[in-house]
Amino acid sequence: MQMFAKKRVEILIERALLKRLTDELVSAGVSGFSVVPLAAGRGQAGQWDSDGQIGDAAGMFALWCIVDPGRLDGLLEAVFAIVSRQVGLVSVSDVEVVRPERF
Amino acid sequence: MQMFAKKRVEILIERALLKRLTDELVSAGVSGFSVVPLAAGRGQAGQWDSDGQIGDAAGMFALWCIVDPGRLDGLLEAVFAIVSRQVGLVSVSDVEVVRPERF
Amino acid sequence: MQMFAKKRVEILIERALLKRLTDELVSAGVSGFSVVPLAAGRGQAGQWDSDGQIGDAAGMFALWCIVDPGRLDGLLEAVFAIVSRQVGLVSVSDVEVVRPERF
Amino acid sequence: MLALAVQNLVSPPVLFFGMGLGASLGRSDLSVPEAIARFLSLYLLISIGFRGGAEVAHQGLTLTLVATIAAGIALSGGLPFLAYAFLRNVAGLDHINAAAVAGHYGSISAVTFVAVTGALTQLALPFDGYMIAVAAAMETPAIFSALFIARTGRGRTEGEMPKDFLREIALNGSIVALLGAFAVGCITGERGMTSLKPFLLDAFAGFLCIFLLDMGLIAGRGLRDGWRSLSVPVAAFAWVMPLVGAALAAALAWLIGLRAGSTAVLMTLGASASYIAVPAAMRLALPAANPAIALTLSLGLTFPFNLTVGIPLYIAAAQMIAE
Amino acid sequence: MLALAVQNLVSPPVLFFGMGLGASLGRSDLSVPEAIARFLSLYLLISIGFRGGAEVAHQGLTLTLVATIAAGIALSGGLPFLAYAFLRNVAGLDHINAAAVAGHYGSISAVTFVAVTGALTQLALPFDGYMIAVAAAMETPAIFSALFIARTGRGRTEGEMPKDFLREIALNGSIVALLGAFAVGCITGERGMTSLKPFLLDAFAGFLCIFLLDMGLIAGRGLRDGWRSLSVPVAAFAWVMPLVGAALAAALAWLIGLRAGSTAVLMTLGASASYIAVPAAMRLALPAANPAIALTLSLGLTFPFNLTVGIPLYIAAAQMIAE
Amino acid sequence: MLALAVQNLVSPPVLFFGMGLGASLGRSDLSVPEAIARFLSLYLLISIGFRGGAEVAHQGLTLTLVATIAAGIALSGGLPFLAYAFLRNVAGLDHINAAAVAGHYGSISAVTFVAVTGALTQLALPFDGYMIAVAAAMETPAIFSALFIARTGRGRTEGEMPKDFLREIALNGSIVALLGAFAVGCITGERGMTSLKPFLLDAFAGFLCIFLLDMGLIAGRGLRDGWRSLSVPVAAFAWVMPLVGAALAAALAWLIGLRAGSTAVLMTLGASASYIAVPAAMRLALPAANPAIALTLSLGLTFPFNLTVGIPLYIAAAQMIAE
Ligand SMILES: Nc1ncnc2c1ncn2[C@@H]1O[C@H](COP(=O)(O)O)[C@@H](O)[C@H]1O
Ligand SMILES: Nc1ncnc2c1ncn2[C@@H]1O[C@H](COP(=O)(O)O)[C@@H](O)[C@H]1O
Ligand SMILES: Nc1ncnc2c1ncn2[C@@H]1O[C@H](COP(=O)(O)O)[C@@H](O)[C@H]1O
Ligand code: NA
Ligand code: NA
Ligand code: NA
Repeated sequence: MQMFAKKRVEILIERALLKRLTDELVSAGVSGFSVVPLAAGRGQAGQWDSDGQIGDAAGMFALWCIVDPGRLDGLLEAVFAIVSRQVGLVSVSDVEVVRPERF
Repeated sequence: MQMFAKKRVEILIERALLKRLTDELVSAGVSGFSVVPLAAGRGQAGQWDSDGQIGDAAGMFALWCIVDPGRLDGLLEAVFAIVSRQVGLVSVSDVEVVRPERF
Repeated sequence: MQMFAKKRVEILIERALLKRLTDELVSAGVSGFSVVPLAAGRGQAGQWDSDGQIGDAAGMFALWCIVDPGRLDGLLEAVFAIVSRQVGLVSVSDVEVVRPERF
Repeated sequence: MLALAVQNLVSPPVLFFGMGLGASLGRSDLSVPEAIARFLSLYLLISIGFRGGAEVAHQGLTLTLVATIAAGIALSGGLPFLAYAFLRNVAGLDHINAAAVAGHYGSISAVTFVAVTGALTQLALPFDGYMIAVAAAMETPAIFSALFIARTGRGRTEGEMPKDFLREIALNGSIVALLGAFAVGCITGERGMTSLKPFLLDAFAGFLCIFLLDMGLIAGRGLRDGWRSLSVPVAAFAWVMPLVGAALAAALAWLIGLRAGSTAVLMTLGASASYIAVPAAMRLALPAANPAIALTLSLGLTFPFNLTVGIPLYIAAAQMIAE
Repeated sequence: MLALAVQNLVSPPVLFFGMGLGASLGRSDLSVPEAIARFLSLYLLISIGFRGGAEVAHQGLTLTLVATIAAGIALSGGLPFLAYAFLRNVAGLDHINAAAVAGHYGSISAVTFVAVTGALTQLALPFDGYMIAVAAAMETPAIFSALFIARTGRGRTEGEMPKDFLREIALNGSIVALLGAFAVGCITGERGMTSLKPFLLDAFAGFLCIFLLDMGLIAGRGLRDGWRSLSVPVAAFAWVMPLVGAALAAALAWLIGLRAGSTAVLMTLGASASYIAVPAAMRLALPAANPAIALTLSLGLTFPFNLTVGIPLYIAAAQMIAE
Repeated sequence: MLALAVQNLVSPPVLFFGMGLGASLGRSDLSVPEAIARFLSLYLLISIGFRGGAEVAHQGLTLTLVATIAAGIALSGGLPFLAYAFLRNVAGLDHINAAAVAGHYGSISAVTFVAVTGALTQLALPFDGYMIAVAAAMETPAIFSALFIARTGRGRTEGEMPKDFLREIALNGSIVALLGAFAVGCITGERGMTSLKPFLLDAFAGFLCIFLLDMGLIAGRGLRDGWRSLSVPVAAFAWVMPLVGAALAAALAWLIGLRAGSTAVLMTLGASASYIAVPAAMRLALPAANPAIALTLSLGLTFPFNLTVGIPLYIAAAQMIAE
């Protein structure tokens, strides 16, 4: 099967900021993304667990989107420009997709 | 540590179709897979959120399986042949594993 | 944007063993990790579903951490040394990050 | 009837639905966790199933039961053809979406069932316990009619019947919960009712309010996102079809000789549209249909219509018919 | 007062809180699933909102309502300035964290509200149903004060007001649930109360216990992880500030002429600190602040303080003031 | 006794268990969300713990309490040796799996405990409130016996005691919830019971039914997937071992001079096998054991056996013994 090279961008983000990030992605023209809830994690701010949380700000999510390599830089700049201080870990990897038309 | 190259296939799929996809994977001889629930997402069909859903068809999942590169084409063809119209985003990436015997 | 190459290690692990794994990672000096709950899966031990489970041992998680390539071998050895018999699927892939200082 | 309509409108469940609708149209971040919504839906099914069974254990099976179930099956299987004709010819929807939507309107909504029984209880209008069995019998025939419609026509290949589809439909979780609880109610009767009353009966109104709050949130979201894809005649369908379904149900009830309460229930079942079980079946069998259309119609337009205008109307009509 | 304090201390909710605290300090793996915690918080808001509304429907609106709401807004808006002054000058916290913590202490904690009303009910000390509306009015002014404080000072750029921020704050899920249920209670009054009593009233104490068990677990974890980052004067703030808030509230209540029960409620609102709605707002508006500081203070120190020592004290004081 | 057995069989909880079993053997997609299952399990533990405590507060501690707890610990610690001998010599299971399964059968099942107390309440046969403390004491000794067995034998290295294992076992969530609620019940006594009765007592039967529905679904799934890996003698163990455990417990109860109700409870505790706490401990300590074997035996075979045949038998026997 013929495959087409794309980039997969993954952003870890707090619940309180998720809406702002997705709004930003939409206005940056990203065609789609998916969000997964984290159950636990550890970082500079220490370790946490979703069952040990309360309130509307609690919780973290991993959002990823598959984009065309040509759009990657624009996307990253848009994301960092807006939520620089709050955005969590951002990582990028290579993936291949079968249907290239939608990205 | 010696590592062995494999492929990681990720398929986004609706709850209503998940069982059909996993049945298909099993009969295509895939040795294992893992499924993660999505909390939210956006695609051609618009934006959604798992808390804003009702019913037995609601919800999306990300299923991934790590397979030997030699089995990749067969797997993709089987998946697309059966659930072509309904299957969501399919992406493939490179991974390395430590114990090669199980794939 | 300038990017820096890192490794993404993903470990599938049962609920009962998660704490032991994270303790191990912390003492191996891993700076951070994230954990996602699996909803379903299939492996050598058969197929399972998070709704069809009971008890404090039930459930599986995917834990991943992004680490510097130089720390990869140490990490893998530490993980396998301690939880060899119980640890699930471990896979490693390449990612790029924007801020290298934290890994 | 107006008094009844007003009283129905200001009952806590309807107000909570309105609260959810308003919150979601105003883009509030209020939400009910998915696991809770699934639990509430299971609870409602078990509660109404169990109460129906206990009622049947109490009354015994009446002679009209078989006739009423047959009428329900006929309604569920027949209404999709009417719905399809309207959607194709009047509303101009395409073949496959018209078939899928038609399937939703033959089937029923358990919460609308609950709402009518609540209104009847408040009015002290008795209805038969076996109506819950009728509701269960009406869940699925519509799915097969929709498939039949989808396959009909020159060269159609849509509407495949996936492997295991029949078993999946018949053993659908909602139906098993409803009929299983009905059976438990039948078997344990009054003794079971005594032990389960605080949970299944007394707490029912509260759980229902939270479920309807969630339904309001979801309906509002559906309307916000989905109204653009609806033409006026398609939207009109969502208010016309319930009246057609209720009228047909009234005729059948009158033929069978049901009493006023049961007539109102059968009318409401005919008028209501599914948004839990049928969407899942349609995704499997008619993947080319756009699920948002049917869901916006049934949950966003028909459900609130029945809740506010429909049910008082059906009760009033049923009282006239059964006199 | 001592008897009251002891009785309060050995009430089931406080004991369940202590059980959670102990379990989590001892690193037990006991936990409450996140979806359940979110449901319980929604349930508590709906229950207290509905009961407040039903109470108002029963009593009618008294003349002092407007004055009390004004007092609540003044407290919520004003207390952050006092809190900031203390945190900066006495406790030596940095500008941005002091502003964020100050925002938490102007706002209120719904569960502390529940605890005081529970204690009043047990003492048969009546309070006004509209106090729930006062609580809702006190949720947000503090957020704006915190933003104002954060922006003040030479060259400050912190404290941006994100797009849509106002709407998000005003339509925050907690407030919508509270006020929505209050409205439903007002409209349906006694009739609504009859149908919802088993769920919203009778089961309340049980749900509250499980919620407080979870709060204890979370507070214990917060203390375990967070106490290292707290200096002694910052921790002292968590016990001093409630007394300041309660004293100011008492003065206002006395001016308005509230009765003893309502005075105790207003004092408790003044004394309590938010840990649900304000943290989310602060993450958006003051991203540079460390959320762990405010949460450890409000949930780990102030909340148990109010639950055990504060409430009996406020009630005793309120009785003296209102005499 | 037959009448009792039949009445037990047609009680709502057992029927809901059967409904779940049937649905899952028929591959229905009915399911209970994981978060709800975890909440229900927490609720059941808190409810039985609290009721036990309130009972003890009411009756005071009797002299036989210490003796009964000692008997419970002896049973929990001793039964695994019998179980291991049977599994190795009669059923031919390998060393490490036999040790793991043995650990499950020394420990207890909280839901089986609930079922026997429910049956006793219906029969108006009183039992002592402190039996809940006995149940808690029986949770863990079996784990250590299983570890001891696993390590025994030439050159064995299995059965490591992981760091922190002791604390993890002792502060296991189930035990903390049970004993914590027991303590709250003891302390608040009748006053606490009054406020919590609607939630913890009245609603209990309903929550139990939904939990058992879920247990049925899970047991059915376990049987479907797991029966292939079970030999006939291993399966026989699941029905023989409860009788052995119950007989030993009966002997001890007779020595202590327990009354009929408490004897039946102790017998049921001896007969029941763990499926919540022990599996987690075994995964940590005996990772080489296959968890599916123990779970299929305890949940798929022993649990329904006790629920249907065992409990009526134990009650009948206890009445004879205590006469
Ligand atoms: N190296 C890492 N790999 C994977 N996830 C990480 C890593 N570092 C941080 N995280 C995740 O990001 C969250 C916030 O990180 P931090 O801002 O460093 O506290 C953590 O709780 C983890 O869930
Ligand atoms: N480019 C993308 N990257 C990541 N996830 C996507 C992307 N496009 C679609 N999705 C996910 O797939 C779902 C269905 O997409 P669609 O069929 O395009 O509506 C969306 O709701 C997202 O969760
Ligand atoms: N090839 C695979 N790809 C993705 N996930 C897998 C794979 N094999 C196993 N898993 C996951 O690991 C779990 C345990 O695997 P096993 O130990 O082989 O039963 C399964 O239930 C799956 O969730
Ligand atoms: Na219908
Ligand atoms: Na305050
Ligand atoms: Na036992």
